[in-house]
Amino acid sequence: MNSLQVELPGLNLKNPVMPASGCFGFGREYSEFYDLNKLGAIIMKAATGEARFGNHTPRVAETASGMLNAIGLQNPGVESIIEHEVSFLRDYQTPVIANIAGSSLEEYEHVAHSFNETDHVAALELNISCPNVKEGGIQFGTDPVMAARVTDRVKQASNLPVYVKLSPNVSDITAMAKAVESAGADGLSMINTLTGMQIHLPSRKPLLANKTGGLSGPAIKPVAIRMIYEVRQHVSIPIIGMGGITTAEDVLEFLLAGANAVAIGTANFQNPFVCPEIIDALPETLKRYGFSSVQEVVGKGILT
Amino acid sequence: MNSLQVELPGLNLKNPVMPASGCFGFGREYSEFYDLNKLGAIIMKAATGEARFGNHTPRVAETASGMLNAIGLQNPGVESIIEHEVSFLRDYQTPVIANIAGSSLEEYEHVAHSFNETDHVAALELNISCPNVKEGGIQFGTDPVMAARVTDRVKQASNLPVYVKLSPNVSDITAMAKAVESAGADGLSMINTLTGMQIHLPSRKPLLANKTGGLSGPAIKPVAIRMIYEVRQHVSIPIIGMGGITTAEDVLEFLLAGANAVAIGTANFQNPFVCPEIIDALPETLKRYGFSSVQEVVGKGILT
Amino acid sequence: MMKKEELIVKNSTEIALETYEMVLENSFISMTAKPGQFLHLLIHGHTLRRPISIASVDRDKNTVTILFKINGSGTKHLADYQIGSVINALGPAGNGFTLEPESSTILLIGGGIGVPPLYNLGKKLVDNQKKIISILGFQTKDYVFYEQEFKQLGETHIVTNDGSYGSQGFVTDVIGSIADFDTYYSCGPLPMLRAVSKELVHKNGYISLEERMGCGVGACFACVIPTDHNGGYRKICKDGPVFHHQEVNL
Amino acid sequence: MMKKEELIVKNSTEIALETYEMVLENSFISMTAKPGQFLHLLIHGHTLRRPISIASVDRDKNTVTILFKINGSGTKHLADYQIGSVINALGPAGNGFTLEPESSTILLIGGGIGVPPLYNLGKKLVDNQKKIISILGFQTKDYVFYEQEFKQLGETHIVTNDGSYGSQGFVTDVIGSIADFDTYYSCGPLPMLRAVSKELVHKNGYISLEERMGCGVGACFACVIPTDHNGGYRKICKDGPVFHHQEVNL
Ligand SMILES: Cc1cc2nc3c(=O)[nH]c(=O)nc-3n(C[C@H](O)[C@H](O)[C@H](O)COP(=O)(O)OP(=O)(O)OC[C@H]3O[C@@H](n4cnc5c(N)ncnc54)[C@H](O)[C@@H]3O)c2cc1C
Ligand SMILES: Cc1cc2nc3c(=O)[nH]c(=O)nc-3n(C[C@H](O)[C@H](O)[C@H](O)COP(=O)(O)OP(=O)(O)OC[C@H]3O[C@@H](n4cnc5c(N)ncnc54)[C@H](O)[C@@H]3O)c2cc1C
Ligand SMILES: Cc1cc2nc3c(=O)[nH]c(=O)nc-3n(C[C@H](O)[C@H](O)[C@H](O)COP(=O)(O)O)c2cc1C
Ligand SMILES: Cc1cc2nc3c(=O)[nH]c(=O)nc-3n(C[C@H](O)[C@H](O)[C@H](O)COP(=O)(O)O)c2cc1C
Ligand code: FES
Ligand code: FES
Repeated sequence: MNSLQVELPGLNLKNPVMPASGCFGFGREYSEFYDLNKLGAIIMKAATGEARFGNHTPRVAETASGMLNAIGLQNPGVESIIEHEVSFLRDYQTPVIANIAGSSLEEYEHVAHSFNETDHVAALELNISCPNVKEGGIQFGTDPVMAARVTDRVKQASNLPVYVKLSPNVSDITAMAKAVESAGADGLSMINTLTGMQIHLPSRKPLLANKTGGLSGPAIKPVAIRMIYEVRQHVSIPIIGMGGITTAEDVLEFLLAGANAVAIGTANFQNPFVCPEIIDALPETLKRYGFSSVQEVVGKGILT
Repeated sequence: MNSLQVELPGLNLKNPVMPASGCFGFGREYSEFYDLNKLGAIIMKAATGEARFGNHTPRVAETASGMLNAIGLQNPGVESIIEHEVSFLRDYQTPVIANIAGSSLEEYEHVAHSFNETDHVAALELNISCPNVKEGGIQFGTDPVMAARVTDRVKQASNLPVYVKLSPNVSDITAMAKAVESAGADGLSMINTLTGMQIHLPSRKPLLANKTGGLSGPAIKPVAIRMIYEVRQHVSIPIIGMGGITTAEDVLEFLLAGANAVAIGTANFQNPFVCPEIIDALPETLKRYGFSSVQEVVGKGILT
Repeated sequence: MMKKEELIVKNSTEIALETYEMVLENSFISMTAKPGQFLHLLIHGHTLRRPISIASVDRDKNTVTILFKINGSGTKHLADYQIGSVINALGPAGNGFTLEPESSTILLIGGGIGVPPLYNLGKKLVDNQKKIISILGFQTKDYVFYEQEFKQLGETHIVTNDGSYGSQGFVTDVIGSIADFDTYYSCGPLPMLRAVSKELVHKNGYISLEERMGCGVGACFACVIPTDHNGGYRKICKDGPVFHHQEVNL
Repeated sequence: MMKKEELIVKNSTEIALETYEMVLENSFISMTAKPGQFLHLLIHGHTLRRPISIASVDRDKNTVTILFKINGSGTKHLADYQIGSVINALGPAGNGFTLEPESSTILLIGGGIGVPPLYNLGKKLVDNQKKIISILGFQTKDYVFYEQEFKQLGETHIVTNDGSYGSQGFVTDVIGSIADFDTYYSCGPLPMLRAVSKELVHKNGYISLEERMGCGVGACFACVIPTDHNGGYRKICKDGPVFHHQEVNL
């Protein structure tokens, strides 16, 4: 077995590295830089039931070692994604993970169900950092009961493994992880962005049109590592780790904390080649720290 | 009136800038660099009922645009602080704020009450990011009911204004703020550190002896701004803002978000003169962005 | 096709207040860049790259020139780069200006730091035997740059907001006085572009837009501009930065 | 007294594998630094300063020399600093070595990057007419540095972990063979200091300690070391880095 190989529910990965949702579109743009077959998997941008335009601009701001984004789930809708984007990605030997979002339980169900129709999506990543507009904006992502409910409904609507993507904006990440595990999640994806804001001094108002945005990049890595380390000790389903990864050493840190694979978001913007470069650096990095396979590293950093 | 002057419960500040708790000891070390009379106020390191040694070392780690610390409330105990430290600070015309911590309601009460004895402490900053060891480690800082209870007890034990220092590690910061306001808090201090972790690759274990630590510095500024902006719209008590401030522009950003004054922590380590330098730069910075006083800026960034 | 390239700083000069001209050497970029395209520059210590237009190209020397104004921390650091430094860039990025072979007189309308891409375009159009008229607006005299360069391309009008140089006012105040032209190209701050495209609504014209960017390659949806009121949109980094004025909804 | 000072890099040389010698110019630091004190260096792009010992002082040239090993990102960046660069430092920091006027023969025991402060001390002791014996331990031959410099101070024993240079083993393997001495001074990795202070428990001696630091001035309590089992402690940055071996609990 290849030292980088990772087996997860529904995903046979040649290596543990995949671009994170929303930071790689549907792969087309980066396919002009390198062969997408290099990647462990591809996580597509969020799909919703209908096309969405998203928030007004400005949608991004730079912060110290990070960035804020408030794209607002812009996407062409699940039908169009299946027709135009999944069909494009079908030409690659790289598993595709569909990130799904919605404003109601019904929308989540609908999107999840729609992906049953295509045979080139290997798993779903359930983005629960959205407010449930039908039920008065209660966050799916911060209430364990709501999170379990949406997980359960999506599991029933879909025949694909479901990775629930946890929001870090919670008092108790372990409670969230346990709730979705009990509801049938096949895996976890963590972490999504921390809610933040920047105020633009010359105009004296929040820089992002949406006021708040999601903080990502190296700035949040310590929070991601802490949450994965904590959750790993209380759930048994696999974790796709993310939050500020820019190097192969960072990948090792996530694996040591208990992640089984990793996703890379913001770093793609600085360096479009970051994913293949990290993949190339991994074997040597594993060796330098005394490991012979990715598999071997997972959770080794946990002191008990 | 001086353009930098700020009036807060119990605090008549010549300027809005004070060193943050735990990042300035009890002022002695920095008094060798500059005259402490320059400062708006001084927030002392946390005081507990008895002397505490704190955590094992390593206690700090560097992160991207930030740092982790797990000092563990090391301090000589409230009696010794009053005798040796407050007496030293009495020689300055700068209000002193005592940061108080504890592992039980009784300890908080005791520490708060002890500061009644000295006439050179102008206010208390109530650090609720500690677990209540007596009640099984439940966090005072993440449960609004517990936070309100400790606030109420401290208010009763003390004749000083109480600023409650909120932890950002919560799902709903506004609920926390409202709970302590209802319980009688005179002001808020926000934010404390985000819980984070770093894993040391060569040793394959968490770098900090305490495993987790508090993330501070520019990395967390967007989270602090967001929380202050949010809370400002739901409480009427003043806010001392902090989290990643390194420049006078940052101070303006906090004021625009709704802070009435600010505290500076991690930046002191990079530049021991950061507080006086920011104070000196403030008048010109206010002017550059069209303001004539600190007072005038507070909350001006809030879009309603 | 866009690539990730290293460019060497050959020269850097402050040519107007807070405004720098920087010559960068890279053969791939200089051989392939078209007017209106930009470089997405990695500036040390910054999470996000900075988009800066290509202001001119010298294929003999394998160089491109950029002109930038200090706007914040990134451009400030860029101004500190010394000769010999290496800058990483994605480029040439975006689509560039559509040339209209039928047009014979061209109006260029630039505002402030929107002027640079028009210079590259103007040079190309002169090579193509077009007649060029330029209107360039700046805040004040101190910010005026490239007046001589544009004068060499053709008739050039300078306006400043405060009248400290050229005529006083906005570029739109001059447009009315321009003898007939076939196509216009404009780049500058959004309010200027709005005014220009309103004033010239019945003309054929192209505008180059700015927006805060994430990826710069079309993957993150940071830089969209609506095309209608029904959710239609274009990405400035990939579909733009140049659009036909009727294509987008300013 | 410690100050915040700017030091100018006058020279930087790789003197052993991953080990750099850097000469820094600053008159206040060079005039006031005592053996055992350190500089708390601000390295561009880093939140926390890096503590590095002062390895020697040249008061005529207003310079101090530091020796450092690439250990992580900070020291890596430091090695990239060019001649003429300016480095901000707090210093001279800490208390330095206590000199014992009564002692006539002194044993210096250094391990790896703990060697530098002992050189500054050794020079001072030689000036004070003391007899110096040095034992210096390194990982391998490639890491050995300052052998000649120490030989000029007196008898010098080199040990390497793998025996690739000098004798094979640890510094403690040599201590037994040293003829009598009055006081020892030691600096190096914690396990070495533990072994040395155990071996020499009945001797008079001082050790210099390392710990991850926040402020470097005594304000943050990051760098404490216990003095007993009852909560007593010292701060390495302010009360140390040098302690009498009986003062702290390793
Ligand atoms: C296609 C395109 C071409 C451009 N060409 C030029 C040029 O030739 N010369 C020139 O001086 N400027 C040009 N700009 C504007 C230039 O990108 C910004 O001035 C620059 O990014 C500001 O960075 P900063 O770090 O100095 O400012 P900061 O405000 O510190 O930047 C913070 C963030 O905001 C973004 N940002 C801030 N202002 C702008 C803006 N106006 N447009 C886009 N992003 C912004 C930055 O990229 C960065 O991500 C162009 C912009 C675009 C989109
Ligand atoms: C009083 C004192 C004197 C020292 N003198 C020297 C010297 O003369 N030459 C030399 O090469 N080294 C010396 N060190 C060790 C040196 O400080 C570290 O090697 C250096 O800080 C590592 O920084 P880095 O960025 O390369 O490593 P990183 O691991 O990337 O640093 C991350 C953080 O950990 C801290 N850190 C890491 N290792 C150490 C360590 N061993 N001691 C203290 N902090 C550490 C850094 O300061 C930084 O805050 C001394 C340490 C102390 C406390
Ligand atoms: C511009 C941008 C857009 C994003 N869009 C999505 C999204 O559509 N769905 C989602 O689950 N996460 C989204 N994320 C979050 C990332 O997938 C990732 O969880 C987060 O950015 C942390 O990783 P990073 O620090 O490597 O970027 C987005 C992040 C960014 C920066
Ligand atoms: C080393 C260190 C020690 C701290 N100790 C305390 C403390 O004792 N009590 C407290 O309320 N906050 C403590 N804090 C938190 C700071 O007061 C401040 O809230 C936080 O660091 C955010 O501000 P900054 O980013 O400017 O550092 C400490 C922070 C640091 C870095
Ligand atoms: S900047 Fe990412 S799509 Fe344009
Ligand atoms: S480093 Fe802060 S007390 Fe020593």
